[in-house]
Amino acid sequence: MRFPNPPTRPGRWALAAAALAGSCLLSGCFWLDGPQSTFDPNGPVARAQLDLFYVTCWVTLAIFVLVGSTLAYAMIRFRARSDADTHAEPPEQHHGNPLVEVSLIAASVFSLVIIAIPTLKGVWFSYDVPEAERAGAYEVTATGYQWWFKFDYPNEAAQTTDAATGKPASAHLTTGNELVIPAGRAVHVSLRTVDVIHSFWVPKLAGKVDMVPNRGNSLWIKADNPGYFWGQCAEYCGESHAVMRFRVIALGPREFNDWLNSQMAPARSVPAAASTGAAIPKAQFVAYREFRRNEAGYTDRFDVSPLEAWRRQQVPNSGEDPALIAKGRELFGAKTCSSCHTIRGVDGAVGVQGPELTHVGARTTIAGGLLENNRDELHRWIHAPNEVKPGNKMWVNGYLLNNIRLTPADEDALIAFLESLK
Amino acid sequence: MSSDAPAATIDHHFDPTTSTGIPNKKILMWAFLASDCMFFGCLISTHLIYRLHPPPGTLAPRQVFSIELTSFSTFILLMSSLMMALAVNAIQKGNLKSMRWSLLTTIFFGCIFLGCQVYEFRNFVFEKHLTITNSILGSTFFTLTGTHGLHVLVGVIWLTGMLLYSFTGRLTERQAIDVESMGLYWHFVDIVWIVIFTAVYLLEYI
Amino acid sequence: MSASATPAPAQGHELEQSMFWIFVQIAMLLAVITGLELVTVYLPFMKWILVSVLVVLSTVKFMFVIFYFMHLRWDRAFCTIVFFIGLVLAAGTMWALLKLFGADASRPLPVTLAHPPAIAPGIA
Amino acid sequence: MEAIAKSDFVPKGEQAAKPLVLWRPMAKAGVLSWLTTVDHKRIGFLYGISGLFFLLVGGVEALLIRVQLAVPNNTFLTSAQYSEMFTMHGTTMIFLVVMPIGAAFFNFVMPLQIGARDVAFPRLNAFSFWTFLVGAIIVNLGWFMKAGAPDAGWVGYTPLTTRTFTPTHAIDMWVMGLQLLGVASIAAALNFIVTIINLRAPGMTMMRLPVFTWMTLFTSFLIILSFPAITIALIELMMDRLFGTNFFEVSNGGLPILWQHLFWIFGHPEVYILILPAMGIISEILPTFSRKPLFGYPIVVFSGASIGLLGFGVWSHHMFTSGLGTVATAAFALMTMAIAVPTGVKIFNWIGTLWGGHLSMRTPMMFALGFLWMFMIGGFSGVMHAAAPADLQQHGSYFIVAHFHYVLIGGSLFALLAGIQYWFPLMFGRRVSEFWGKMSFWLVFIGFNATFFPMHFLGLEGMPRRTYTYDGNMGWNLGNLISSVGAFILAAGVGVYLVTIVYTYFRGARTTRDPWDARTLEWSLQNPVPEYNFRAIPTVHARDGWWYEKRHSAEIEREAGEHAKAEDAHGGIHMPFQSIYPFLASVGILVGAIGTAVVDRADPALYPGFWGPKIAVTLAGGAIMFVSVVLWSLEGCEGYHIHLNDDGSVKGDDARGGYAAGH
Repeated sequence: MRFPNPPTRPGRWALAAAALAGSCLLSGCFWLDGPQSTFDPNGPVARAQLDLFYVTCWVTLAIFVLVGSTLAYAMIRFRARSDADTHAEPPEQHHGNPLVEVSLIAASVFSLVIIAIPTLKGVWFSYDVPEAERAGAYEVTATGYQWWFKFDYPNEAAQTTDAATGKPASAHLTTGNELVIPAGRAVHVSLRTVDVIHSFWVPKLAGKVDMVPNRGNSLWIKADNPGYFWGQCAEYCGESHAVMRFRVIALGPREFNDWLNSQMAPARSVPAAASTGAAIPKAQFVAYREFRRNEAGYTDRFDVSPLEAWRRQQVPNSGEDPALIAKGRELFGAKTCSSCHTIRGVDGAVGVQGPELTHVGARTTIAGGLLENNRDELHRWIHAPNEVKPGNKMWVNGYLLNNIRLTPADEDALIAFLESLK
Repeated sequence: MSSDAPAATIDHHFDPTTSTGIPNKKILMWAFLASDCMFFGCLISTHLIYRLHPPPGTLAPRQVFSIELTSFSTFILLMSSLMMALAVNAIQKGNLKSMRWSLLTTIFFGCIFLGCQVYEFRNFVFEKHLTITNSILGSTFFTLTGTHGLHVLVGVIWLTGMLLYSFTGRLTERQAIDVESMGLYWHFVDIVWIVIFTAVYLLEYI
Repeated sequence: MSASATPAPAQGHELEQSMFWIFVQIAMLLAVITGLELVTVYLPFMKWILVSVLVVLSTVKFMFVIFYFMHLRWDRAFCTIVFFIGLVLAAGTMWALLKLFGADASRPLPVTLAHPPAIAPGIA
Repeated sequence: MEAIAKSDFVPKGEQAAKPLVLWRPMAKAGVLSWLTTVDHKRIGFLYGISGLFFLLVGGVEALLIRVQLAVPNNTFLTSAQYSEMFTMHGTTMIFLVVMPIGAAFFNFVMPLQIGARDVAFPRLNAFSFWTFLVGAIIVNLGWFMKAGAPDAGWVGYTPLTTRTFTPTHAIDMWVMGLQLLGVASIAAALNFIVTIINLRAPGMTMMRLPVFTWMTLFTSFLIILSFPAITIALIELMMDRLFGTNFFEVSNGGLPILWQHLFWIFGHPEVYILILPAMGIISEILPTFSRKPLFGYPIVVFSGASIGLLGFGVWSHHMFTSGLGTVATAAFALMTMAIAVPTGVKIFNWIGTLWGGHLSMRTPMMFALGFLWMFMIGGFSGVMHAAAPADLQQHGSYFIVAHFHYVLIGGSLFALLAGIQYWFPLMFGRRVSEFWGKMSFWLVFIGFNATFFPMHFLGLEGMPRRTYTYDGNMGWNLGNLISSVGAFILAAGVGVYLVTIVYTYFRGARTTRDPWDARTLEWSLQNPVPEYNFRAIPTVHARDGWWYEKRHSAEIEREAGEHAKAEDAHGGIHMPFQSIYPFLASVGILVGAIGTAVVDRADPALYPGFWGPKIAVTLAGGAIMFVSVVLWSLEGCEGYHIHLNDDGSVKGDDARGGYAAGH
């Protein structure tokens, strides 16, 4: 006998297992509302892209059902069921049917046309701000660095001091890692990079567009309502690509203007007299939390309402220690932080290698959108940057290159200073 | 498929042992040349792409190139192609002596072309200050023409090898396909230069 | 089976001679076209005319070499097909690449914006 | 009959010129026989073994990736290790697994299908394999070095791969290794093209070629036409890294986007290089186990050709997010959709083949049907990517990862596993147990779907690929966990599969000739296939040649007898000599590549001039290669004749027969 039946059919229990796995997969539908889900668009671009996705999805699903059921029918109906069947005379040896072929080709072309038309519309729609809104579009430039994002507001003049003369001057507003935009208004984002290719992706607002060196890419986004959106670099850019994240905060017109005004001002300085008046910082006995490598940098409290958390962050903390802050301000220069970071209003802090920190205390996140902005995470970040973002330049070009050591007291002071920068 | 042709004559465009009648080596060489088309296509594209938007402050190629020298070496390469064609013609007719002379001339012209290129490169680097590292023009130009030059060099070595081999007495009319496929390679190097001459040199003068 | 092959091999010496003259004449033609090309670039016409003329002239040279020197004219069509698959694809790819990079979206940025020093200078 | 005996250009009675006698290895067993082999079946076997070995390597890399991602904020791998894993996983699976296993089938099966005794250039074939092996070694060398393995993604986007951002030799090794794999692939592909065009048996017209052979031909054309693009890209990157040129150096006007274009001009046809052989295998298996001819043969062939051709015009759909501009995006989107038509046509024809057949559900058929389902899903998500604006959300996310694994595992790998099961009896004369074969199929099938189906959702939920860690509040936890569990089921399935075939190789049940009642010419041979393949070159009378022969046995037997007699009278079966030079040339390449990629630049103080260890090693390798190639060409392509006994064994005194003219 040339075709002995297999002793058992592993297929039986395998089918059962497949059914079980399938039902697990269907439960997938319940976890589609994450912070970066493309199924929950908050703007016209992302919505257009989702609609197109649904078109492709339904068309292909329909074809899948048609073709798949034909295939399934053929597999069941024409299966050789017994040895006798297997050894029967071979079926009719027919070679094809041109009519069937041609009509199937025509049908596939037709279904592709259904997809092609909205695709073409979508290509033009998502490429640039629509003509009608172009005049009122808000202009922002996003620049990718290994591994954080810089955001420039080319049309907003911020107060600063001229590095050479020391006189008040103005420069365009710059922030890092948190892009605040007006809600309900088209925003045109120019995409630049200073090193390798990055990609700007806020799934709830728009699909990604790459930041390519020597290339002037852009995209446009529009948030329908005020909200807090997660974004992430989507093009592999080196060791810490996975932790290169950012946030987009969309605010109503009034709140956005308030925010702009607060950002225009130079860094806040805490007057010594306002507090206890002691010139010597209070001894701090703060035990900072220890973190494992890769440990999550957010708290559950933050997640409940991120936009509220952002609003809370705008207000100065109570119980600030001016002396400690003053010491931190001094250390910021002494420990060469200032050669990479700009803080408007702090002498010598004009570096452009790292994110600008003028109002870092008012941001909800630090370390490139990775860690929530609180004392523990700040300590975690400046204590051992390499544990948070392997290969980052603060560690390599700052700490290692300049042989920087921070005592616990130094860290306290710096944290207090950074927290005060609202 | 029994042969009724006279036993002594060989038809060089037909090989009865293959399915198509084309000698294996000939298909191999043509397929390789098709592949090489893509190779040089991409390389020339790279050069032209970088010429589309030259970064400010780079040398204009017109200030660097010497069209007289290039025209001369183009002419030389064309003539070497002629000699190669004659060499193939000769060996196909079993005229070994004539083939040797043609091959020798081809090698000679090939060497002149290479000499011109070496002179050109030295001139560009030391007098015109265009190097492979100091500008994008230098990078693309030297890489493109240098790669072509390497092809010429490989061709010259192959030709020389074939010339030496012909003195062993083993190269006969029957091995004409070996010379012919070498010839295909050599002509291809020539046509690549025809394209480079136009796309890289002449276009800069318009 | 060689009856169908051209040219008939029996002609021997005359054929060698005739081939010799064909090759020499083509080489002269190629040299003349090269000369024409050289003259063309200095003519005072519009750029696109000159470019088209140059492209046409080089294509003519190209075709003469592959069809005569490289015997495509006398060979089975299959050789021509194989080579032209590569040639046409290469030409198409070059055309597409040049179109893509010639488009406005591909205009490179001014050099200054894209290149701050890699490492912070002047750190104590 | 001269044509068959392959003693071309030597009319009867005239002796070939006495060859230059160099060392002629004649070993038929032992290591030397493998190093010097020019037998397409042995070379195919070597390709297959290497491919399966690297399948294990790449599989372990994949498992490590899945362990790291099983739970959020995991610390199993460091970020640097993770980058090495996904880079090497991609590079390995594409260049060192799917391509060589495909090449194994090209080598082993294709010449048998067209009725040839070997490929057109047996020594070039050996060179292709050894150079492939050298490339594989160079790419993987980093695991054993301080520099570490390559870590910039299998696409190696510049400027991340330039010396500024990755100064270590890891990228040099990747560049050099890929370059050599390209050389090996091009050399092999040229060989296959000539073989298919020129070495077909009498009567085997192009429109009678088995579909697998057609797909081999198309794949070979894709290889020779697409690999030059990456060769150029790699040369430019190597020049940047070694000599400081500016191709991708932004400060001097370099355009990193150019790398992406050149890479994908290669990369997209490469996708079809991986899938067309699979389609060929499926087009052999489905007719055999349906006992029907392939439905719409000419349309399947031409759709293969149009897939290959269109494949050169769609590369930018891998770059929709790179800001191509509207017109270019639209054009590439439409071209991409156009490819769906010939691909769909193939699926229709496969279903048409099943329709009305007698489907016997053997293990190869199970894998083939699994292929149909999985490839359909992969194809549909492919159409989704063609809708460029929607792709902006999907690009670079796990949706893409899901898509291409459905195409490359559900497509290519399923078909290759099916092919191994299908041709195993022919290769080794033994048959894999149905129970364990089906067991491995179900494990692979379930594991595969559990691993990759959730990834669609992960991607749509915004999880980017190539990330070594993720936070637990993103809604990605469950999907990743299922996926990781699935990966282990998949691994178990592949494990069962491999153990089964290894066991079968040594202990499996022996089979008779043509155990599947197949249709194509290779099954007319006894198994395992003797070194000379065909006792007499067959004459082909129909598209499914062997199916015809089985039904006209009397006629065929008479014909074969006459051919064998004629061949014997002419001098016997012509076999090519073995040669060591292809191997030595590859060794030279290995040395040279190590010099270029791995040896450090010399300290200028120690070696002030031109010479230094780097140059010396490189040139030494080049010299070895040059000398080998010279000897290789002087050695000539002669062979010897063998005569057979009635039972098909080689007559003793002929095993080391005299010289015969080459072809």
